[in-house]
Amino acid sequence: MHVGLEHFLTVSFLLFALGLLGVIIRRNLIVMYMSLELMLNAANLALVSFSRFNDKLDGQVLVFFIITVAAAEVAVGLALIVALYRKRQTAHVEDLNSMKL
Amino acid sequence: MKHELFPWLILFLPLLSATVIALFTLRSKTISSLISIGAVVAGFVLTVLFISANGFHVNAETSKNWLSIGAETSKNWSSTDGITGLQVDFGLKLDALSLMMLLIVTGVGGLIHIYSYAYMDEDDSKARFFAFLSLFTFSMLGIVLSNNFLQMFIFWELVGVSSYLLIGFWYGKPSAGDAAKKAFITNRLGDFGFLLGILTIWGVLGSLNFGELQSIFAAHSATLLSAGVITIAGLLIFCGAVGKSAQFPLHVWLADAMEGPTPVSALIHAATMVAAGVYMLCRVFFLLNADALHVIAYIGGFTALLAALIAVQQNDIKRIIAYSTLSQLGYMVMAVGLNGQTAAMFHLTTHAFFKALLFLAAGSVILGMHHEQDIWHMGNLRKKMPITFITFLIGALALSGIPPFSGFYSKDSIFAQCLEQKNYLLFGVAALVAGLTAFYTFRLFFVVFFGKEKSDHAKHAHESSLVITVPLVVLAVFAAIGGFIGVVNYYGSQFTPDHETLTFVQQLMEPLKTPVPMCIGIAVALIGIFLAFSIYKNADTDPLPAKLGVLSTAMKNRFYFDEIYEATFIRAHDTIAAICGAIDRFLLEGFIIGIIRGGTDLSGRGLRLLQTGNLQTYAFLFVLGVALVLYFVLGK
Amino acid sequence: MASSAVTDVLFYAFAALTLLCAVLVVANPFNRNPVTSAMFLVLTIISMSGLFLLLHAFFLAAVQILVYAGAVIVLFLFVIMLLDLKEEQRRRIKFFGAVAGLLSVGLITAIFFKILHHTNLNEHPLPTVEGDTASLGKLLFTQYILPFEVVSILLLVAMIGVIMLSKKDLK
Amino acid sequence: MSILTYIAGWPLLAALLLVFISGKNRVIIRAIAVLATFISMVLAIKMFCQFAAAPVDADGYRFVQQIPWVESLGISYHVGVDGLNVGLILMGAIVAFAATLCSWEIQKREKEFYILLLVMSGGILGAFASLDLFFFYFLHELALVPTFIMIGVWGRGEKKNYATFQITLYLSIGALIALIGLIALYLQSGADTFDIPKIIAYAKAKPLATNVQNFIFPLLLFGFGILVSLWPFHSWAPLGYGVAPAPTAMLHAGVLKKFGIYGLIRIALPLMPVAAQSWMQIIAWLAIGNILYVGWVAMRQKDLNLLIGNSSVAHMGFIFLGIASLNLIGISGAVMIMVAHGFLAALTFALSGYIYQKTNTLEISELGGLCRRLPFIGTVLLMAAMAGCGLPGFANFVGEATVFFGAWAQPSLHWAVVLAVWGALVIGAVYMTRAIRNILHGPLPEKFATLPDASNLWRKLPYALLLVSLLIFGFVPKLLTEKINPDAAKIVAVSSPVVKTSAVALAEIHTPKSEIRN
Amino acid sequence: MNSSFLTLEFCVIALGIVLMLADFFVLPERKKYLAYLGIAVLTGLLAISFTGDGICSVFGTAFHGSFIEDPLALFFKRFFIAAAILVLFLAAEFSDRIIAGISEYYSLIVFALAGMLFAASADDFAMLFVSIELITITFYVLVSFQKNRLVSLEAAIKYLILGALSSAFMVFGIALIWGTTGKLNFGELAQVSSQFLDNKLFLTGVLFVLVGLGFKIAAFPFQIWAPDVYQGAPTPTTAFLAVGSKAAGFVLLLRVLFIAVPQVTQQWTCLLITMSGITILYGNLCALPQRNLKRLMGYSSISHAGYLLLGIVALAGSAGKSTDGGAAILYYLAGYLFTVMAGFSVIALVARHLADEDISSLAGLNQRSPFLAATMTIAMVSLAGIPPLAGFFGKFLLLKSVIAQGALTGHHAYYWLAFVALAGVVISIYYYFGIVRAIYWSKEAADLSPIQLSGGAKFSIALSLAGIFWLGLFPNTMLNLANEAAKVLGN
Repeated sequence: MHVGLEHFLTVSFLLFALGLLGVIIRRNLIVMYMSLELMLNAANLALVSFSRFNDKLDGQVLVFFIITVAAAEVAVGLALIVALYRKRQTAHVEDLNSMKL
Repeated sequence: MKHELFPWLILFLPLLSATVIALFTLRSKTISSLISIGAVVAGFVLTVLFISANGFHVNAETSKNWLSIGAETSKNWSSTDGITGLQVDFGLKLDALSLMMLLIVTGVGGLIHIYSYAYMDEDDSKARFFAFLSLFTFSMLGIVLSNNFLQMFIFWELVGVSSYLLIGFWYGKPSAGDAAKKAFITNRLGDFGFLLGILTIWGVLGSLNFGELQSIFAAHSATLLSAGVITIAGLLIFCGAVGKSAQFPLHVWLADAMEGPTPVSALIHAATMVAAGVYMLCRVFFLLNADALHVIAYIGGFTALLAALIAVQQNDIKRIIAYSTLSQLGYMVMAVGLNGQTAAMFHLTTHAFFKALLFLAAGSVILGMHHEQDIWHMGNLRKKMPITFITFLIGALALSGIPPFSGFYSKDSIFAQCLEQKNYLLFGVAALVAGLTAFYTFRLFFVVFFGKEKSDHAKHAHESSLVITVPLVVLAVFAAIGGFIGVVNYYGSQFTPDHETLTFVQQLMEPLKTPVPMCIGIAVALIGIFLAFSIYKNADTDPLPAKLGVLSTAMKNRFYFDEIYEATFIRAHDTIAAICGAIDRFLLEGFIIGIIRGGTDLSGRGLRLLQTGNLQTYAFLFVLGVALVLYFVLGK
Repeated sequence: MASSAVTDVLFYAFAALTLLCAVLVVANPFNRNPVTSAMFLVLTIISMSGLFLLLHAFFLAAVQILVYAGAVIVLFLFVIMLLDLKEEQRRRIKFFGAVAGLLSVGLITAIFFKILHHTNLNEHPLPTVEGDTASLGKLLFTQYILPFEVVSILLLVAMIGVIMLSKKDLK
Repeated sequence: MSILTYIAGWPLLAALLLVFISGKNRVIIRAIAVLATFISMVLAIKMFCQFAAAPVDADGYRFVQQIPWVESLGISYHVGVDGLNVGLILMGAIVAFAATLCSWEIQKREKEFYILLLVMSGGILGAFASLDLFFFYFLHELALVPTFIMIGVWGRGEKKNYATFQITLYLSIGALIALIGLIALYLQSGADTFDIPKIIAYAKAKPLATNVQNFIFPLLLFGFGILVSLWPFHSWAPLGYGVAPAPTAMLHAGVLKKFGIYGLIRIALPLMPVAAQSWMQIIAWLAIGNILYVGWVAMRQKDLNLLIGNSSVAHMGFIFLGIASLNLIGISGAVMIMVAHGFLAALTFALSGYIYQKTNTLEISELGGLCRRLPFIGTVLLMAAMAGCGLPGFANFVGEATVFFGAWAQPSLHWAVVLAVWGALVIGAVYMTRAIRNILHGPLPEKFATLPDASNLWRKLPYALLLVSLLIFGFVPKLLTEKINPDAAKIVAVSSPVVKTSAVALAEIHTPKSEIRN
Repeated sequence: MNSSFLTLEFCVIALGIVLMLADFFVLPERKKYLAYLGIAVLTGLLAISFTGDGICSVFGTAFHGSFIEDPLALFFKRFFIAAAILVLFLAAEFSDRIIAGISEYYSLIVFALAGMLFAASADDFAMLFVSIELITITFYVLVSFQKNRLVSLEAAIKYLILGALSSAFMVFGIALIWGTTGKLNFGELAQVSSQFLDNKLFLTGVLFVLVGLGFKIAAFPFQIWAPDVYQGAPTPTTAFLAVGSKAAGFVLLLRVLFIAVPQVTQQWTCLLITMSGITILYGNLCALPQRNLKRLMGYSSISHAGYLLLGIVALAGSAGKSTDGGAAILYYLAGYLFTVMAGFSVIALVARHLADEDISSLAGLNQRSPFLAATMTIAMVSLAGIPPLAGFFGKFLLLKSVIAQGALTGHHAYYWLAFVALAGVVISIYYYFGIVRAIYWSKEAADLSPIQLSGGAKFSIALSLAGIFWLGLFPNTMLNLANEAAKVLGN
């Protein structure tokens, strides 16, 4: 079977789903964050493959933006996690419980 | 018609007096009472002047439009267009019926006013009393002069409320308050039927005016009088009379109403208010058909008997007279039911004289006895209160139907009417009641004025002042001669077109035309008096209860009507009210609102549980949301 | 595509590696230390850049390795080391949470595949586009200049934020 | 500027003025409030007197003023009176003045109280004068909100919070349902304007489709109905009035509550005649629910204010019965009762407020014999009670009797009239006389031996004013009916088919055997 | 390319940089006043946006269609600038509680504003993405700015994770949209989108974009973050989040739904109705038992997103024939801006020395500061939608637009939605009045010391109040502006 768009998309979907799963079941903020990165990467993969099969480069430009933004997001996010850790000595979601209901 | 303004003046003078007293002179007893007396006396004078100028048979109407909604529909009642308008006039109907009543109301009423001046002298609220009296007089005059149903209903209600005020005059006394309340509500029950009757008549004929209705009935008597709806309307209207004239089954208020000051009892419960029912029946007689009249006659007869029986075993001087009133009213209503409006009105008139007399005399006794009302605490008053004694005797004779006193003539005409209608059952009842009447009247008479003093008050009793005795004397004169001074003429000419005017002597001899009822009437009255004499001449206590046993207890307790009503009607209403109250409180207010409120609150609290504060849960819910939306839109 | 068989094999290899590593990032049955996750994330990223190469996105493949593997993951590791997250192992994935998560993710995945299955992807037989630096750069600095500039502000903001968050309080 | 703008404007202006006056100047604050409502009342009386002579505009309204407000939606400030609202405005202005006078006893936070009272007065007068759907609603809401606050802040008793909660939610729901109905009406009419005369004129030419009518009418009926405490949505009213400070209860029960009925008559009937026709029986049922059921509930009350509140709810039933009759007589009667009941409700709540102030209780069982110490208040209370049970001489009687006649002219409503008359004559009498018996009659408890009566003219004025108004319209109902009739006739002309009453009845007369059953 | 379109954006970015750099030159105790510099500049910009010839009155696109200047964009730009001005006032009041560096705080607010301005003009998915990320990332930092408070950090992390999650969805959605259609530009997409109505991949893409935007506006089922973040964030941030971020979400939502994929939106009316209804109920019901003021405002903000969705529903139902719904949204947002700013100003000022913002902290406020008490009351009454305030007219317009659809199409769903909105309003009256009650008649007022207000606070609150009354009493001007702006959404 010839590898086509749908194969790439399948990978992308699975990657997205795995990321999602990670966000839901992992309790460590950092791992959750990594899972989010997986999701973004899934989008990147989809864009790149669409770009290839649509024969247009715009998708790749978008990927470029996404990577940049993701990097910025990671920086801010990790800084936050560090700040939290300093305050609370934890990077665990269950310890984020001062606000509820 | 001369003096056109006079009837208006007669009507509104008492209102003016009431207003002036209420607004300005409440602080001055004397001025207030004089204003009030002046208004009613002026009314009497004006009435006399008016009658002497125009005679009794004016048959005139003056009216002003009072309320007008939509088109005039009464004129074209027979067309098939619906009723689209309501026209209510404020008008005065002047004919023999109303003018006679005017005379009675202002005349007897005037005497009662004068009597009250002295009777109420010690009361701090005398001014208020006279304001109420004036209001009452105004209302009563309004009923008498009304030319249409709604106006009559209006004054009907006003009479109800002014009697409420008067009965409850001594508001500090709980029993007075209760009695006033009872009178008002019972009257309202009757008015309920009355108003529905008015609505029914209006719904069918589109008019409220007596004159117009009468001419419609005259033109279409065959169809109209045989219609079921007219029977119903007649009976409903009769309900009004039942309430106001205290007929069975709404008779219960009258005796309690004796809680009011005695002049009030005299005014309301002898001369005027209770007479209003009978007057109204005569006024609208044209629309009562045979079926309705039948019911009316029997109700009247039954009331007469019932009240007489109760009166036999009462011990309160005013209550005895009150039940006697009831009984006499039963006579009148029965007479109306037997097509004898003339007889009814005749008896109404004479009754006004002698019953007012009896009440006022009783009032005089009560005053002499320092507000003691139980007859078994009195005794031997004839020497201490001679004028009262004589006038009371005249009243009692008139009430018992002893010739030549007025009561004899009027009662006789009712007997005659019974026989003329060949209603022997009611005749029998009437005769029995006549006997009972004589018996209880003289029971009262002997116990109060003969025998020995049964209390200290009785020993120190004294005759009342002139202001009190003069009205007694005047009324006594009329009670004595009322039967043959032409009253019956005026009524007769009103109700029976071919009525021939009788001369004085003819009037005097009138009962002889029908000797059977006359003889029976006199006989039973004498028997009654004799029985009373033999039993009560020197009795210290009432020997009857021992003889009558259970019956006596029943009589004493008014055949338990109050208790029956308490247990049925009032209980039922209270129960329904309790149920509604409970529904309102628990179901509507508590349960439903509680559920809505609690449900809202609970769902709020429940939903809030989603916000666990746990990031994991949030992420999960977020993804679940996405999944849901995806499924919702694309999953199908 | 000159040698489709080779690319096919390469695709399956890279795809399998990517997915396997991704699974190990998310749910490593042997070790739940974040460091392990981070290392597998690096692997995922690298194998993805292989996929990018297959798609002729050369520049992005390089960026992917440089930025992600080189910078982002290092950042992650750095933070992990900084925080000293040892007790992570002691906490277990909650059963209920895992099932619920699996269910909802499974639902989404199922819908994905259903959609993918139902969608007719009109394929271009001969893709010619090449994701080289020059053409990408040209596009970036002409048509997408505005987003590009906005991203620069974004980076500035992120920088301010990180500094603000990381610096010790003066007081 | 129309005189109506001034009538509604003075209180609002005064409210604004009060915002800038320090709360410490009690006398000035009171003076401003009294003066503003007084001017407004005088103007209302003037308007009422000049009504007949005033020029009439093309739609049949007088004292009209129109200023565009939001052109794109067709909203304009449009005020005017005809027979339907002239009495209401007069009544509202008088009650507002009386209520302001009765606020004398408010001790805490007077400034805020007067501001709210004035907003309430101005708002409701404006709502009655408004001929634009939007302003009609808008101004009513403006008047409604102060009610909640006043009950919440200055209310009394343990149930204050619950009552506030209930009245707020009920009235908000009612108002919002009505709002949805009004918006739907605006949209469905196709006239693209909120101007009531224009919509009506438009609907006359192009009536709303039957299904649309049947959809919107219940919205308005129940929306407005809740505002008027239509059974079974009434339970907010007695409770709310039970805890409300007297002036608030006076204004709300007297004036504000009439808004719903006014809306039904002014808007729902002429625009949706077909639906009104088909809802007639249901309205009658609900009206009987008000009259009988709530009457019975009133019999059970042990608190004077709750009793008055329930009685006030019961009275609404007569108005609904008048509406259900859908003929000139019934609707005229309904309008008449609206005015009469406004005075009456205000009067009774003013009295109960006075009694509460002096005795600190409204438990009927704790009161008694008050006539002795309070001859003036007692007399007025007695008269109010009598007016409450429909005694002739007071305006209420005229209205109720007219409604009975109107409903009787609809043969299908005979049953309802029978029950309503029972409610009016018997049940009303029972609870009113019971209350009088227990409050005014009987012995005076020791603790009330020094109760002060309304001592001076100022104190007596509000009661006297309201009582005199009741009596004037009771004695000379033509003052009102003459004004109401032509305009009620316009509404009836669209909303009521020809009634074949006497045709039916006479047919039965001509066939002697038949009977009429109610 | 007409770069004069970007005047506002350039100025705002420059302002942000200036504020940031000013940190080096201004004495620490004076830094507080930098806010007034920002306010002055922004006020100038706002004035220019109304008066400037050729700057804001020329409409068109730039940067290959990725940037559009039209009445809708202009309306929102003015809105955002106004919001930022009010937020800066609030931030100046709040400065003593931000220890991490107040000038950065100001500059980040201004940068977020820049992101919003870009969002208002975004006309393709790339711009949409970067502008929304600019806003979001700025907000991550803004939320965490009180980093000495745990709740602030915690809120930031929750916002961060969920925000990133929603971004991931949105990005994936964009990928799918672009992949299936090959278009990024909204206008171009609109021309082809009708061909893809049964392409589920495309629809999924649109849906995922919707998820991202739904997250921004806190609509059900993406509302879950709002209460925690509102509660934890510094009050000025919360206020900006409530108005600015939400409005940015709405402008993008409007553009995507009604300019890019109108046909799809039309198909999804039912979904939108459901979302709107549940959002209203959810927000209001959850707010009922809430005692923390800011958290309550969070729930309330969810419900207001639901009300705003009414307008979207109306727009979706009318298929571009009527833009009343759009105008209603714009009007409502304008009213919401003033109301929320007034409310948060009071909360910020009252809870200055308190650890949390419990409702009971309002006790006795009417004695401590009658002005603040009145302001809070008016704000709550307006939020509840009661005349004569802004909230009423806004709700009126929204309801009207929805009922109009019901009347036009005869679908009962619209009426049901109106009833749900009504139920929501009634519920909301209860808790808003709970706040009013706390102000005026709660018994336990621990602290009765008078609250001193600075001139700036007084001025900004007065401004908000004026706005509330202005929109409630004289809706004409704003309504015309909104109508004008909403015309863009019609066809």
